[in-house]
Amino acid sequence: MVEIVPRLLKDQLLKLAEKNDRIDGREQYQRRNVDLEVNVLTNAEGSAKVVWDGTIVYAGVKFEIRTPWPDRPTEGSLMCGAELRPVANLKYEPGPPSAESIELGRVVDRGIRESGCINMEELCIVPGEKVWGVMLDIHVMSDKGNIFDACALAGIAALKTAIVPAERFDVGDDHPLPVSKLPIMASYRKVGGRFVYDPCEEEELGGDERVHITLGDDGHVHSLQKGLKGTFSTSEFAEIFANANEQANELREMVEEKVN
Amino acid sequence: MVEIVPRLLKDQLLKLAEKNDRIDGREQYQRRNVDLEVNVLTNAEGSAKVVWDGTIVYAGVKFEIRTPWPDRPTEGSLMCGAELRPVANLKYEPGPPSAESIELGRVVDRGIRESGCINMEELCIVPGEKVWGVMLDIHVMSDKGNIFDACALAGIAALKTAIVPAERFDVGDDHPLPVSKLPIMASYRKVGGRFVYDPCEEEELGGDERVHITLGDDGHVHSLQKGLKGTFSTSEFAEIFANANEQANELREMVEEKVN
Amino acid sequence: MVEIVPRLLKDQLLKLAEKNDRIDGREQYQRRNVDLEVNVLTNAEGSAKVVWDGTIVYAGVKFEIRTPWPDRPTEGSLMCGAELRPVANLKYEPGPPSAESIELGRVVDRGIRESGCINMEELCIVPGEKVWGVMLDIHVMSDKGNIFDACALAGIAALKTAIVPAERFDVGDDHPLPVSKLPIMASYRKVGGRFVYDPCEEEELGGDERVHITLGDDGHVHSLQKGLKGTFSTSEFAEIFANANEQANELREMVEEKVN
Amino acid sequence: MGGYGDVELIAKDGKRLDGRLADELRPITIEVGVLPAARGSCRMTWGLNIAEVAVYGPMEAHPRKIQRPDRAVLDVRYNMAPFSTSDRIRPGYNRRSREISKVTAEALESIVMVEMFPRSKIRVEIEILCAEAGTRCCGITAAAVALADAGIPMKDMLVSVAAGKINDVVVLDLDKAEDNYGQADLPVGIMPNTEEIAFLQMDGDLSPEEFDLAMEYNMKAAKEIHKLQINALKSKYDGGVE
Amino acid sequence: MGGYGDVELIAKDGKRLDGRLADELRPITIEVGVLPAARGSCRMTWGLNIAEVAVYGPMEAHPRKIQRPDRAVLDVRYNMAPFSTSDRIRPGYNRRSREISKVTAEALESIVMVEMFPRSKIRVEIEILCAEAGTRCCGITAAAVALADAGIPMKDMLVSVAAGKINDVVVLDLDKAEDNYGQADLPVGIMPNTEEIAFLQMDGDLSPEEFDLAMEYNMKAAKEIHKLQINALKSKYDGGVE
Amino acid sequence: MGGYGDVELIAKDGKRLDGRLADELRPITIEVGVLPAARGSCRMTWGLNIAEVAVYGPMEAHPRKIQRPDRAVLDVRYNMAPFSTSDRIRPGYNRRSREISKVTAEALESIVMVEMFPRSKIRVEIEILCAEAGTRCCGITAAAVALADAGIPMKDMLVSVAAGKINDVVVLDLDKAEDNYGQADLPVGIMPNTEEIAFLQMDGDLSPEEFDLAMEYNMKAAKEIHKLQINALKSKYDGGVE
Repeated sequence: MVEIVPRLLKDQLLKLAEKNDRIDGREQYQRRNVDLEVNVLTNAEGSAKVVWDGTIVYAGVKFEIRTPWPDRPTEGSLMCGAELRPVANLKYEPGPPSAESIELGRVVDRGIRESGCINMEELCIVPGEKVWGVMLDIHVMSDKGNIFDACALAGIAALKTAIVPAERFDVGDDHPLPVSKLPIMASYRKVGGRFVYDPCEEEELGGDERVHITLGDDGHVHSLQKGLKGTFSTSEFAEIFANANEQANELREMVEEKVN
Repeated sequence: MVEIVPRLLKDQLLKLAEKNDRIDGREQYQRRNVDLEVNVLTNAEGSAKVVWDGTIVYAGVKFEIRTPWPDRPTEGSLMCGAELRPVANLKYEPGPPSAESIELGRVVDRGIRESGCINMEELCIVPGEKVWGVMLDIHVMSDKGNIFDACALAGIAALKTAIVPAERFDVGDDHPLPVSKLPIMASYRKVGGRFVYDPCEEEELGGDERVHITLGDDGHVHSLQKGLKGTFSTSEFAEIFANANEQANELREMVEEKVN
Repeated sequence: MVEIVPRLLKDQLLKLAEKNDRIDGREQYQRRNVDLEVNVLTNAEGSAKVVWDGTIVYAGVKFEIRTPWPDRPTEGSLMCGAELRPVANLKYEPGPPSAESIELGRVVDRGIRESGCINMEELCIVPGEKVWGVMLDIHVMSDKGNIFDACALAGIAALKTAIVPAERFDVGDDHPLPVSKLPIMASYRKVGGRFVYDPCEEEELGGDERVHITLGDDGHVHSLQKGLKGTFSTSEFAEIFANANEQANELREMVEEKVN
Repeated sequence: MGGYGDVELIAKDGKRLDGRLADELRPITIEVGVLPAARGSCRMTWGLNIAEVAVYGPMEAHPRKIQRPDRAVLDVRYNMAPFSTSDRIRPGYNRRSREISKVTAEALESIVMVEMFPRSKIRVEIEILCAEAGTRCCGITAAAVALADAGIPMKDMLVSVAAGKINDVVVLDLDKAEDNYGQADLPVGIMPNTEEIAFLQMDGDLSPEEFDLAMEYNMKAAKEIHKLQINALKSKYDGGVE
Repeated sequence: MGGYGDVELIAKDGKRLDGRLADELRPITIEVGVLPAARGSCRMTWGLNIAEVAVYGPMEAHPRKIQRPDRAVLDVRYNMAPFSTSDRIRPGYNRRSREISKVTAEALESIVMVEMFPRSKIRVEIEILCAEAGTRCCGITAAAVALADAGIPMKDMLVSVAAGKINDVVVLDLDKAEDNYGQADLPVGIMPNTEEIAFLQMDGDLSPEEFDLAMEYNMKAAKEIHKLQINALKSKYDGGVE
Repeated sequence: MGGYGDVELIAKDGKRLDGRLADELRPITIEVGVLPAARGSCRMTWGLNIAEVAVYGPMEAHPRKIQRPDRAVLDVRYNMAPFSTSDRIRPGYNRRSREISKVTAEALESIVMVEMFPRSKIRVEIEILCAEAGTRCCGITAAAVALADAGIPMKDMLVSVAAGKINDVVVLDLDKAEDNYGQADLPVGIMPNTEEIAFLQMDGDLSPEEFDLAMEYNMKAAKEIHKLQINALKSKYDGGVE
């Protein structure tokens, strides 16, 4: 992907930052409008659609029965994939997954996996023989900024609404997938010299490094990722770390409301 | 593949069409000379070579024993591959299969498969355990126009002469592969504004859309495919559909003669 | 890979050859300094590092338990891979293995395999059920000429020091991999019109065809390969064939010294 | 086609398992401008199928070798989301999706005024989010609307629809069960004003008479679907429906 | 992280299985100029880890589309040799190595004076020859030294090191066993002079307090490792150590 | 080599299983101009082997980076058809076919007057339709004829042939069974006029004396095969045989 650094945009963002303003008029830590819908895909066992301003993401959950790994005979598995497909923006080109796409998928995966929200032991059907493999796929349909948070939100909401299709596989009754926690990601971008929350498309184009923080229900951190060229100080990080907790709590409430 | 539309050639073809003439002097629905030879490849269990004027195609059949799909425990399988390899023409480049190559393979496959010429139940050895997998590979060696029809013809002739190598696999006596029907493809190209049968190389280069029709012994249609940019009316189609039946009958006779 | 034929370098090499001199002052059949170290990699079951002047190569051996091929139920297997990775020289680019890389791997593999140094029957654990798969990987870290000989040397030395990890796989006691012979490769390059042994980087850049000879303990030849554009006469070949024997004997002594 | 003619798919009263008559379509909705990042977009639901299409361009075609000196090329991708089917699909293009992408591109090139944009490329991204038989028709029909939404000049609209055969009866618009046990499928792409055919595939078994009836059903249905296309475009641009 | 908090990794006297204290590093050696074909190179052993890094360039960046008009790009490959781990690894890049290559490149671009070489490319090849937990930190730290050895101008050195959590205790520099059964891992890349952070990842579970302690351990360790980097470079260029 | 020296392949009368003497070739036929789409072509049968070769060019070499300023490059592909062997081969190039393609190209570049066509490319497509041991020799020998048929200027013809060892006896031109249980294989490419060697491979086990005998057999056979090459070319261009 060609990186075109629009000098004029960078200057504009810098001037706005000096006045503590943003290109779309938001405050430094203000989120855009977010809408979450669940059970939107007939053929998925769990699904969610996130409309995060102009960013649109679908997530779907499928199940398979597999043989457990020999060293963990009583554990199922979770696979989480998120791909940057060319449908989502002019800038994404067809071809094998780019490094950007791989990073997105792995960061979203770690946030969900490391929170421990799914107890892998509960996915066991017959120890050593049959366990559930949970496959969460996240599909970005429109990228107008901050797809990381939108993907993470759609992903956990889809898992939270998923029904294990035990009847179809002839291994008991259908039942909800046990998801005990709601990890939430909050993403920050350095724009005009200071970090802002929930960057929009222009802020991503004219901004510098980004930081992704995934927090659990208890405020513990489960995943961090710094992306792109750029550096920051520990005090800068401490400030956004604190803000991330607030953002996560608000979004977690939204998920809880929608899935129940 | 670069598409060079030779304007002069197009003009020439248009003028010829106005006089109901063709670049090689044939009539609108006249076929070039076609020669079919069977059992030409020692290591294939069935084989055929088609010399369709300057277009040359080999087809070979191999067998394997496989486990049937769980939902169809008494059925074997047919795999049919045709590849546009760089040997066949200056215009074909090495690399992964092009969209053109994939289309060729799938259209030839559908014509044979959908005719029902092979009863998949007759490929069962032990229900739920062992069935025959039939693998038909078609190799285009020289492309001077109309490889679709040449591939389809070589393919069905190779199947028709194939011997199931049961002895080598220790599952009974060798016996002919049961092939109950002879699906035949007829291909048309819009050249100078009207459809012609069996386009030659220049007609393909300077022509527009193409239509491929596969017909069974009883005149039923088993596969249709329109390719390339261009449109046609239902009455245009009705005319070539009727002609296709005549062409198929002639070629079917040739196959019957050669394989018995 | 772009091949830049440096005309000036070719001229210089030709003039040197006329005086029977080489660009680094060596004689026609003189080897550069070679150093061999074994057991250098903790996680490999056998390993070696060859520092052949500026050319540096690591080799490591791993084992797996696999099912034998049905037609050879009492034989294990040896897989030998050598890859030209971009770390080794500015001229190697990332991407799928080049033809050069494939040739290197296959020539090194044949030299070792065809010498019969490993009796595949001795890799049998349970006939028809479990055999050892030996996986030798050779990693070129720095290429300053003659990587073929360096890879072959590192490869056989790594095998010769390998311990079969039977305990870890629960199939008996750990024991040395039985390696009964020491095949050694000697490589020649036509430079300025005559063959020289052990070409350096400049000689490879400005030279013509190359010949690789692998010889066993008894002076029998196990593998030959001519590479690149160029021809030679039988008498030219006879001379380097005779020399190869001397080179192989010297290097074989070095291996024997280091591994015991 | 599955070709299992012995599964009963039509009741004695002539109605199909979901209550439709032989020449009746499944319910269809069309919405435009649904993907903010795209220049034009369309969401279509057709029975349980869901397709969303984004259009980008015209833009310079690269790599160079795909450029045509006299027209634009359509770079079309048909893709099924991993969760769109009963069994998960591995991400990435397979042979089926590459063939569908090719014939879809050729159909759309037949209606887009490609001569207006030499050396350029128009990207059409068709994503199938839920698949229940008939996704290629759904994708083509939605793609034509998305191209119109993007303001790309076109000679005519394009409607794709399929008729088929079940229990030896020709019917319109096979659903999942009908497709699994059906005997033939005839998807076409029709220009509703000229009635010309820009897309045609077929597999299975049809007598010439059955073929004619299937084409008749398709023609009639194309007119119906065309109205829904027009309404969707109007409701965006005029703020109301026909 | 494995997350098996019930495997005892810290003895009653506070010492870890290999005898280290909570904030103690494994033994480290650094050597420069080890790969004759490269413009700059570095070999680093860190515990049982072995990484060797080659730097090539700056050279013209191609293909053209990766060129940046205002700076050099770093083309970084992190690769584990097939024999570097207990089970053999198939050669070639996987998703993990591609992500590590990306974040490593971005960290190094933050310290290299990339503006000095517009339109060019600097190749950094990180080969892990033996892997025992912490290879990405080892690779980044060695790569920074190899860049310096190649004479590439840099704003500051870069040190990467990780703290983590085992048995609910924050510790520095997890080894293989600790990584397998650990509860968190926080690798960072620190510019030793400014204390700025150029690389940051983390997975597992850390309370805010645990996070602060882990960062404190990392900062202190970075200073120690930085001395070893300087010594290695000095011993090559001055012919002696500090 | 299989290396199973205990399978009896030579009878007491010194004859091989198919009745040949030690230095006898299998039957060979050569035909030129067999592929109408190609500029030059050749069909060769050698025992049960069938190879057909097409030559295209010289044409501009692209992509640019494969161009050589002072000569043509030969773009050679050796490919085995899926049905050419007892067990079906998956289509596409594997490591074996890529190595054979490389050494074949290098052998042919040694005889073609490549200096006459700077910056250009000559495509040589070798298709093995039936394989019964010795396909690389068959492909190289046929490719040289196809190049001549295409009118490409050459310094000399090229003949490839192999001798080997079975039951501890050196023999010429191993067939399938002999190859499976053989002890050595020495394929060479010989310029029949100068007796220079342009292609050489070998695997197995040969003493220096055995090697010399095998080379002697190869040299003699190359002269025989060269006559067949000449006859095939003459019968096309002169309308008759020598």
